[in-house]
Amino acid sequence: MDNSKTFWLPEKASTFVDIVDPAFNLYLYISYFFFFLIIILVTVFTIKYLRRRPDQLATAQITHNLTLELGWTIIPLIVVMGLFFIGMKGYLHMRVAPAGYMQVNVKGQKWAWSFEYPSGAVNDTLVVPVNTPVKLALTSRDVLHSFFIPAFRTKADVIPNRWHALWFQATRTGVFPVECTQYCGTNHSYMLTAVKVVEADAYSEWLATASDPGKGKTPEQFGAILYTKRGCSACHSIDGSKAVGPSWKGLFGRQENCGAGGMVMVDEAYIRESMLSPTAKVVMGYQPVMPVFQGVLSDREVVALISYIKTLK
Amino acid sequence: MIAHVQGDNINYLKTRSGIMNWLVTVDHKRIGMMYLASILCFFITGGTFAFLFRLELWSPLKEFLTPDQYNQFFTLHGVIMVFLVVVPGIPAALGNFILPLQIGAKDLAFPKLNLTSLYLYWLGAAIALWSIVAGHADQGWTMYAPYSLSQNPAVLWMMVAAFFLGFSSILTGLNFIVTMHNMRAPGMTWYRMPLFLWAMYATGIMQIFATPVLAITLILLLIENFFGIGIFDPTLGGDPLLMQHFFWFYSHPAVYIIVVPGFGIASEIIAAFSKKDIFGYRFVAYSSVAIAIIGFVVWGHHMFVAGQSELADSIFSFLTFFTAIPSAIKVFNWTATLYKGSIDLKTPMLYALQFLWNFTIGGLTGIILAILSVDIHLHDTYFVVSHFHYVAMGSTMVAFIGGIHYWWPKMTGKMYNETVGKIAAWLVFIGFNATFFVQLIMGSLGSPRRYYHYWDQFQIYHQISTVGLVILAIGLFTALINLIGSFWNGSVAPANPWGAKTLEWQADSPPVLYNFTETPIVTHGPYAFETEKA
Amino acid sequence: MSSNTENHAGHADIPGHEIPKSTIIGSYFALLFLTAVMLGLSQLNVAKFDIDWLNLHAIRTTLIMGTALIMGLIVSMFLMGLRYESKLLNLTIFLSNFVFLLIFVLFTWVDTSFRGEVDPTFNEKINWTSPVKHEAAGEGHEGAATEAKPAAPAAEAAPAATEAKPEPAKEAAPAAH
Amino acid sequence: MATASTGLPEHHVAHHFDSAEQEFDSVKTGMWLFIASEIMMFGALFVGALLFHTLHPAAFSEGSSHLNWHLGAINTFFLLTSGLTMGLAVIAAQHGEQGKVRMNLVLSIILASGFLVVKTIEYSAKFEHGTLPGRLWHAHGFTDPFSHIFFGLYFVMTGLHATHVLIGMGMMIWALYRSTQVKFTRGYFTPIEMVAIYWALVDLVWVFLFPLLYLIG
Repeated sequence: MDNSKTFWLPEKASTFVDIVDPAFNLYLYISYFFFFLIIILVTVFTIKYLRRRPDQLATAQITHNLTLELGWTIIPLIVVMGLFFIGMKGYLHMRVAPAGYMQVNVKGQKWAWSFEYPSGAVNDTLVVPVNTPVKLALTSRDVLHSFFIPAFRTKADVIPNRWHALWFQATRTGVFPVECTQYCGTNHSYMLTAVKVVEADAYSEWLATASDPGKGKTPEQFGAILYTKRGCSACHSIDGSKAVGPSWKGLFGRQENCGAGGMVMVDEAYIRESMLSPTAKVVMGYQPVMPVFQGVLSDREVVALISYIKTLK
Repeated sequence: MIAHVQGDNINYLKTRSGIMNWLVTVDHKRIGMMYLASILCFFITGGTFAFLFRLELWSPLKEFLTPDQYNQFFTLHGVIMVFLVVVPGIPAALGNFILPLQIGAKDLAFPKLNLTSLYLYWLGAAIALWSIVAGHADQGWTMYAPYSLSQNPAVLWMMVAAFFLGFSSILTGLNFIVTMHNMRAPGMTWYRMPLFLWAMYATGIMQIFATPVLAITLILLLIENFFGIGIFDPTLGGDPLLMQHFFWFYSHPAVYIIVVPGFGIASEIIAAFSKKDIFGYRFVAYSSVAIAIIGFVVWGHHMFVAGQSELADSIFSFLTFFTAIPSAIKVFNWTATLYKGSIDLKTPMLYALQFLWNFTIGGLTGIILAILSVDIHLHDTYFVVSHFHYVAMGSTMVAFIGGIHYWWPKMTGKMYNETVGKIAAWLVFIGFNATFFVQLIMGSLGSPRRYYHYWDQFQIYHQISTVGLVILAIGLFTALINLIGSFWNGSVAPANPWGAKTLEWQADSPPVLYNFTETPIVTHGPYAFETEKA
Repeated sequence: MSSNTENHAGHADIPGHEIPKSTIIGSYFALLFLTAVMLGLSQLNVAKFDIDWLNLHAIRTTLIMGTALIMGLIVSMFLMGLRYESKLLNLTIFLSNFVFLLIFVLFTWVDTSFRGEVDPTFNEKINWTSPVKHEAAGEGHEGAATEAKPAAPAAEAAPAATEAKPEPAKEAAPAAH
Repeated sequence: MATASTGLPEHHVAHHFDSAEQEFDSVKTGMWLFIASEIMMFGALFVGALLFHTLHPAAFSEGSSHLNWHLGAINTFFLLTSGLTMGLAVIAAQHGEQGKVRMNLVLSIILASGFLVVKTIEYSAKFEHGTLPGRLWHAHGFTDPFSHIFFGLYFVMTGLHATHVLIGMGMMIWALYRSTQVKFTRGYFTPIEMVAIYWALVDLVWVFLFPLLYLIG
């Protein structure tokens, strides 16, 4: 079966495709039919009854015809009721997750996604096994977002302080883009990540390494992995360029002016405090938008990040 | 019959000239013209914002706008176009001018209230422009909580502006409904009223019953911003979905307030230029009122993926399909009106046929969004952007420009240049469809709306869309220059240049201060054309 | 809707209609009496009667709101003169208000009270801080500090939350189970 | 200056109306449409209140137990009596008794200001207890985590209603001024009738607001 992109619809990669695409194409043919019906009728009437003489009058004042009127009331009614049931039936499939699903918690925050696996692994891209139902429990740390995978034809808004559910079952391996479709601020269009669908054994292998990322790595290497995995890269650059947050290049040991907090020496304590309660001392010229990492980062991860920052001279 | 004062039969443009007389006038015709001028200015402002960020979208990389500026521009484009151009649009400009003329009255029921409505509109517009200076409002015209709860001063000013503009819209609707009930000319029963007035009546119902809920939503959002009472703010136990319910309970009837007046103008122009009585008058009249009523029960289809309960999703999807029936009736009746007519393709008729094309696409793309399973894929993508532009710009603004051309001789006493008008009409048609049809394809391919940076595969669609917008802008400016030029080099317009049968064409062009030298007696329907003697 | 030239029934060009003084004073005392009834009902200590098969609290609430409705009718029909209107226009305007409000409350209620039919975790608020919490004896809702896990256990095994049948039920209402 | 009430000028029907009756009908329908938009505004607030009542009944009962229903009852008495005096003012205007119209209007204004006085007493009590909405909350002895929302709604609804009482008083003062400018007869009593209808709306809203917030707890 050809899974590539068609004129109207993106590539096919989930079980929802055979719910949404047939309904979409059916409707496409209905709208082609009605559209060309109207346009052909209008063009034919216009050409046939064009006014040749300036004082030419209408040839007949036909003003009503009950059967015609009832016709174009009942027929559209039947068509739309049919469409309703098609949509309704498909919708129930797309909302009710089958038994035996694998659950992943998704956290959206201003302009980055993070995926937490039950085994404790945390990743910034969603890695799932093929042909197994996956249920995502979505929540947001700040404003509304929306988790949209065009290839899977599925989308769900991400609401702060609640878990919103979304399930899918990938039918083929590959990497499929994920987009945020609910407006959420400056980098709304950069809040992108990907779903990596892999074979079942490759998945369990990956899961094993991802569950304990620090194993066998020096704190600096572990810090580097966390830099991307925890979404720090969304706001802090490591090449010195100013982003939403201060750059980490040459940060350690520098004096920072924190406005009300006065001049602060950037040492281990300050970095730890800025991670766990970021609005305590905000560097001048930056917005206090950093999310709270208290309870999100384990102590080993904080140490790893600090040692990684130290390496960035 | 009370014959009015003799001295007032000079036309309304010349009787009491001078800026002060215009600013304190209570004559519905002058208020209509002032509304028309303001609305066209804001249409150009909103359009420029759209033009700038369309240029920015030429490539996925940064052209000349930063992401923040892009967000501010699409927010201002949305707010100015919705609250300042298309919602007041046809009712305030053409409705104010034409309604008393079409029912044979001297003026609206409450002239002073009409002037208050104009001043509230200007006050709201001033505050909206002030919000541009007072900071950067980048929350979109939908102002969803919790993003709009960030105490951003510009956002708060924009809410105050929307409050006054909503109040001005209520007063216009109130004036129209009372006038149509109590001040019709002798002999004009409800079924001898032109269909433009039925559309104004349906719009009035929605303005009266929907806009107050917008007022409450804005008050609650303002109080939530200042005191944080916790109704909408999720961090204080509130529910952002409740804000979406309050917002869309107004905003869906608002999109029908936008499009129903367009239906009214289309019925007038199609009947007049095919010299034929409208097909199925009562069906078309009742379908306007039916859309007004159904418009109140369908707002949930904006929230299918927002986390609404599945039962509510199903009920809203079921009810949304019923809005397709009155629209289908109207489109089929307009097509049937052309049958056996004598069709004269003047500029207004070109705009009316273009309206028919655009509204058919707009309506069809709307119904697919009501199909639950497909909407999960299409929601918040460019498909939705293209759908509501086909309806708001492709149907309403095209009908509005057609209506301005149709009543221009009556309003100004001058004829615009016909050939330039036709060229502009064709440019608008080609430009509009080039701009927005590709967005349908881009949207169903999965490109989200309000995106500053997009996937490279969508670049070709954005580029076609931007080129289309250039053609559309050229067409609109040609039409504007053609109309304004007619003040100087336009020929003097006769009382009834198109040979239409509705009452406003019995008054002079431009009409005297009290519309009719003596109150007309209505003996026949609004489209009683004769037939060709075989 | 008669056209405007037909004069009011009978006498020529006399606007409006007179509401007799006795009706006004009568409705005033009726309103005072009904207020007293409402206050009496609200002070009725429902716990005293230990009838358990009747939900007395709900009955008391409906009775109170019922008297409020009657008072509203008296005010609108007599004090506002809706009862004396010859044309039905003003009455339809007044009543259509309540039709739209009923639609609004009905659908928002359908949404809020049926959430979590398919996935119960949606209804549970997490990580939110109530200003009231600081006063209450320390418990109240989970503090913002800890990132709460969803109620549905995230165990690899089949989830306990909802034993969702793979084939959803056919009837229109969603698979509520 | 206006001499005895008989010396006041008569009202002339506006030029764009054909008869006094058409003018009165138009003004009354216009007033009813304005009342409709007011009812929709308050109605939307009531929908919000009803929703939170069903979602968090405990917070509502705890919140309303802290409200002083005696003051609410006095306020209800003030509004109902001022509704009576406004009704009598309309009847007096129809009988052309200009003096009685003014007396009733003044009585209504006094009763309305009584309502506002009681309102300020209630609000100051709330300020002391600290049960202010949202961030300003510093009350003690509340257990339900949602009770700050009840008081948020309480302040929004009673505040909006009090603003409408103020607007109503303004309209009464305007009607008082009109009674010195034009003679009220059975043919022309529109200003008094419209102010009476607006005041009856304020009564109507309070009749539903009072039990919802004070009594249902």
